[in-house]
Amino acid sequence: MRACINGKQYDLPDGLTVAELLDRFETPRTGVAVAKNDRVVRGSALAQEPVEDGDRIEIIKAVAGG
Amino acid sequence: MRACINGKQYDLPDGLTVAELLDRFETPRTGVAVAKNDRVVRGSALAQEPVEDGDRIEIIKAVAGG
Amino acid sequence: MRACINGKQYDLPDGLTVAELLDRFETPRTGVAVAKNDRVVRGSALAQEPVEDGDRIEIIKAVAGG
Amino acid sequence: MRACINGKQYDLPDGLTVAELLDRFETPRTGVAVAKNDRVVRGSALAQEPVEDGDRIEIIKAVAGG
Amino acid sequence: MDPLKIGPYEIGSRLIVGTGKYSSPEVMQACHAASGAEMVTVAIRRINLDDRSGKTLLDYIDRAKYRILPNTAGCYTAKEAVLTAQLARELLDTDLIKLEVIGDPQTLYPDTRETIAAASQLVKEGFTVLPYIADDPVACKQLEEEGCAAVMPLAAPIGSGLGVCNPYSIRIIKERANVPVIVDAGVGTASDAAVAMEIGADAVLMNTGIAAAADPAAMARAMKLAVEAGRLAYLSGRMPKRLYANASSPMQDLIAVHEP
Amino acid sequence: MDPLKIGPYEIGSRLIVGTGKYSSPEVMQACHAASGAEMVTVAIRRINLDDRSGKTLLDYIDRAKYRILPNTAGCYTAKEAVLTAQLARELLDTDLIKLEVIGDPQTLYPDTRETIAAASQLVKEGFTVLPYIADDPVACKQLEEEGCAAVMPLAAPIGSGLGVCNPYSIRIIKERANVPVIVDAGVGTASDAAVAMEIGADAVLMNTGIAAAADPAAMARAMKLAVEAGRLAYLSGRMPKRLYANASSPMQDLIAVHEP
Amino acid sequence: MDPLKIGPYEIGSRLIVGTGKYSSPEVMQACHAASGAEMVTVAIRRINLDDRSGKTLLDYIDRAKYRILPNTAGCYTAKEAVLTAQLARELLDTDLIKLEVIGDPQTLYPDTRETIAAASQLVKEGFTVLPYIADDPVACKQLEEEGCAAVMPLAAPIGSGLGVCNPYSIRIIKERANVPVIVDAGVGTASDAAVAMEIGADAVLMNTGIAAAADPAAMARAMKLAVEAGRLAYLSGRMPKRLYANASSPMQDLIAVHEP
Amino acid sequence: MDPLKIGPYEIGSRLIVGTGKYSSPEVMQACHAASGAEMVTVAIRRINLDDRSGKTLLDYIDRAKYRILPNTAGCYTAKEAVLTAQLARELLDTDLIKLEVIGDPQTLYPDTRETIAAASQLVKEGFTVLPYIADDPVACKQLEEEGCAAVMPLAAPIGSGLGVCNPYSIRIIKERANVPVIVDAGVGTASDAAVAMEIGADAVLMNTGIAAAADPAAMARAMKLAVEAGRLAYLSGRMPKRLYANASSPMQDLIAVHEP
Repeated sequence: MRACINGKQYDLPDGLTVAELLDRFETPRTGVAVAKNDRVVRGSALAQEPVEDGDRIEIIKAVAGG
Repeated sequence: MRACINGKQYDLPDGLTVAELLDRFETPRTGVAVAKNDRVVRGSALAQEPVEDGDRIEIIKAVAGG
Repeated sequence: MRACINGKQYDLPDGLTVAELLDRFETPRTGVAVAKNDRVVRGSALAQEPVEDGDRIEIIKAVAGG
Repeated sequence: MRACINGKQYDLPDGLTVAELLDRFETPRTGVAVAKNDRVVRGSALAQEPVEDGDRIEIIKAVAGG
Repeated sequence: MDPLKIGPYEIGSRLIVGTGKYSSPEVMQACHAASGAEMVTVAIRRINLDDRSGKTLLDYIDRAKYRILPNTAGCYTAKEAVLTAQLARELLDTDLIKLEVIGDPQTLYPDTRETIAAASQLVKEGFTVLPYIADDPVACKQLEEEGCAAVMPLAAPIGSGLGVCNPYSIRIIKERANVPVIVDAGVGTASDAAVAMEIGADAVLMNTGIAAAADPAAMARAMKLAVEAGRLAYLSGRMPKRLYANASSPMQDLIAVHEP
Repeated sequence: MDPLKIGPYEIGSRLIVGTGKYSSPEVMQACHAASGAEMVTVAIRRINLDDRSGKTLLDYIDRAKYRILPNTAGCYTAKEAVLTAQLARELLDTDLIKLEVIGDPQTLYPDTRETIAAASQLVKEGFTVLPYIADDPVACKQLEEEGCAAVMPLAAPIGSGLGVCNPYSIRIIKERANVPVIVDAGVGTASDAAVAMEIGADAVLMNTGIAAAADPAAMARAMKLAVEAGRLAYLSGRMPKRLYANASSPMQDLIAVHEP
Repeated sequence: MDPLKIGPYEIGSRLIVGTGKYSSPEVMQACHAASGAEMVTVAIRRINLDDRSGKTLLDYIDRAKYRILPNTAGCYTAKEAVLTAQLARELLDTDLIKLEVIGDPQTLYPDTRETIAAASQLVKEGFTVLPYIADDPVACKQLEEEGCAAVMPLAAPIGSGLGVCNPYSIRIIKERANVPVIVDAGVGTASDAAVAMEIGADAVLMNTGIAAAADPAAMARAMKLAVEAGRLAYLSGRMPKRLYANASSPMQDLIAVHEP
Repeated sequence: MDPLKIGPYEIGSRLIVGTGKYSSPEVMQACHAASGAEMVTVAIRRINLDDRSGKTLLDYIDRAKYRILPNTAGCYTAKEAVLTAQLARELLDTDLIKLEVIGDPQTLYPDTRETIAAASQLVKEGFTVLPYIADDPVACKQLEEEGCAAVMPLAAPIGSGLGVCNPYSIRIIKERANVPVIVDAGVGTASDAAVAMEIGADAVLMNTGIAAAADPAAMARAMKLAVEAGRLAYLSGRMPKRLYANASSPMQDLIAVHEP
């Protein structure tokens, strides 16, 4: 299945959770937040939230700004 | 029947046209424009346009302004 | 003899020194300075400096200012 | 004899008048004014005014300025 | 002065004046004449049903000389402004409208959202829309994109006479605009108008600055001259500024005097 | 415009212009014509003894149209300025003199002491003295007391184009002066001239503001209009300033729409 | 300095600073310390999926000392801003949000309509909303009515360093506001911050003014002192202005000298 | 703050304050303490021969904490000023003198000629002369050449509170001076002091700005902070100004939302 992560298309195995997705990208759990299809995924729900074909996932962090 | 003319309620005879309404108030035909229920009544239509119970009529002119 | 002290004429006994003049007006020695005829009289010289007829004496202090 | 004309030393024949000096330099009579040793020489006096050894002559005109 | 094109219209004067606050219609007429304006604003209000008085404002405006720009002054919502504009068009037979949708009576600043909504609607209905707006480059650009024929940022609050309070914002608006920028409101004296034009404004619209002067007709002429002066200066390309002096007379060939 | 009296002289235009820094005499003439000025300044310099060239500056100034105001630009001492003035009088047959005694070449600010000393001497010799001076109310008053026919405080350094850097000092000078106050130096664009006149200046003298513009003749006309605009605005009595708005259209008798 | 209440929060310093544009995190930390700020802004951006680098911005901010104010910088629509705010809340566990919805990349002026729409939504969702907005009294009042905890009008374009371009509009906004007015954007040097506070601003938010100084940490301290100075001056009730002088030393009892 | 050297003296604070116009000596003391000043001015006047009252001004000034700067305020001639300075030296045992020779009582502007003449004389007599002078670069340079230890151009008329009316002239004076430039007179609020220091002034001298505030002690502290802020900002090298915006948050890596 294909999903759009931070604006880029990725081919991914089926049945993936958001938590597993973060692991795939070696992304730390802390210091990031995730939205799926324009809705925030709470940290507590990352392990349950499935990634499905066509999903749009945003993984963000805090950066320097004014 | 009752109609609201420039924000005031008036008791009026039935079957009145807007043109007749203007005459009642001795209002000149030129130099004024009329709206009925938030829609402009063209000058050419004044004689046909009926005034009905509950109508809101606005009769306006140009005044000094910036 | 007459002398002008701070802009006012005074009749004074002859043979007066500036020091004696200050005493006459019960003016403290400290916190004031004196000029005679547009020249400063040093504190050390007050007791010797004569006041003579027609002298112009200025006795000044520090006051609030910007 | 030597005279200083507009800041430069010149060797000149004796008995020269200012008028003759102007001619020497082919300077028009009109549109100029002359000072000798910090004093203006009136136009009417140019033909009489002698140029003598050590004189400082200024010959000026109007130029563009603000 | 080079004429100004506003939508399909062309006016020879870059000064647009109001009809409000004059001590008499005759004084207004004298000011209009002295201002050299070719476009004058009027407001739209209910007639007084009990009043049979004769002459009206329009009797004092020679429409052969002056193009009338009706306004929607006093409207707080897009809906009020749109109906006012429609009535003005019916009354005056013009598609020109000075769109004014205010947000409160103390500042008379525009309500940006309602102004843009009304502009969008009026453009669709074929009006030539001149919106009064804050000195906000984004709002001005959005009004341009809605199809307005010009944008009219304020120099200062209406009737304040404070002049161009923020020359930077007006300059940014002008540099980015593809429609005429008409500085509207806040001009108090002639130099204010000149400053607005030198920044690049295409025209200036004013009312109180003239009407509230001690001698309105003289001030009207002053404003005419100031707008022309500012426009010309803008087109002339002013000298660069410098901190230190630069002599206008030559510094050489000076006479010398003998040191005493 | 109401004429200006300077000592025994009266001029119809309140704009006085220079003759310096023009790309050609023809450009200068075009600017003089466009400015409407009736008085123009010239400098006094040594002739070049080796140069036989024909035309001189005066050939480009119609003295029937323009009154010539010679200056003492470049002088650093009263003595130099006095002799320069005397030569100017002999050359141009005028007792008018723009007295300029500078203190240094970077700022071209006047030397107040030398200026007052020279003014005192020149007045005694019957000159009509117009001194260039700092925007210093005391120095201006002293020059008036020495008998100067006008005082000419600077708006900004000569040739800087910064405009009226200190409107307060110019206003104080004007309020206390019994002779004309002519703002001299620093005017860079039309609104600067209008501002100076609105403060109450009786005239403006400029050179670089016109000569260094991209289109000098157009700027000359802009300056003419700006001086007239500023003068008229000053005489007209401007509206009072206020922080909050004041509607120019009536706030009553507005139409109502039905709330959806 | 008297503390500032923003919604449920209270901060001891009236200077809020950014985290952007520093040459290094260490310089940023030094500036934060020198500024005395208790609230710092951060932006929200996508992580780089290919980058495994270690330390992140948050590692350089001691959250015991500094309350974090996430922003929605870069968003062009209410929808983007709302989701960014929701992600920020999830990430940083704060309901504080600096709402920034811009209209174009050149001026970075806010889009008033989108800003108000986003504010309305975020307030409903329980955020403490601090919107960046134009110096528009009506827009500020509307944001207050939507329930924003403060309004943050710009002093000048973001990163311009022009200072308070329009003190009148900021003053009007403050006089009418019932929530804190925080001047955001455009402060370039210390006096700009003092001016903003003297007009009555409750706080100042800045980033480039500090980060782009030659010595950022020294400027951070200058800004701290200037904000305190301006606040104190505002509370102290400044002397009235007057055109003429008023001696600070007595004018009587002066000595006399003999006229020579 | 970096100390300031004035002739042989060094002071730790760049704010010099007056002793005039306070409601009571106690208020004055509180303001002196809050200002952090190390130098205070006093005037010299005749004693009242009929008055035996006890305490004098000096009883309220701890000379271990504050260096006294006597002034010649009120003098109209060099001769008066020189004798006043000589008396001050005798009275206070200091060679410091704030030289003030005024030209008229309405503007309290200095008389440049008399000021320079007095400065020349006092320097010869070994005084450390700090002259109050107009914002005139030539006069300031002449006073420096006469041997003054500093120059003190006015920001605005004494007691006017108008702030720095002409930042250009002060900047020119500073750029050309080889002695400290102390802005004297006219500072009305904290930002005025910060502006003066940012232009490059080495110190600020004020009296009415503090004494005439509603809360003088609070304003004294505001002035202290503002002078420090302005000095630091001057030393820090402010960011360059620009007309357009410059984002402080990154413009890439923004999240995307699905267009509805």
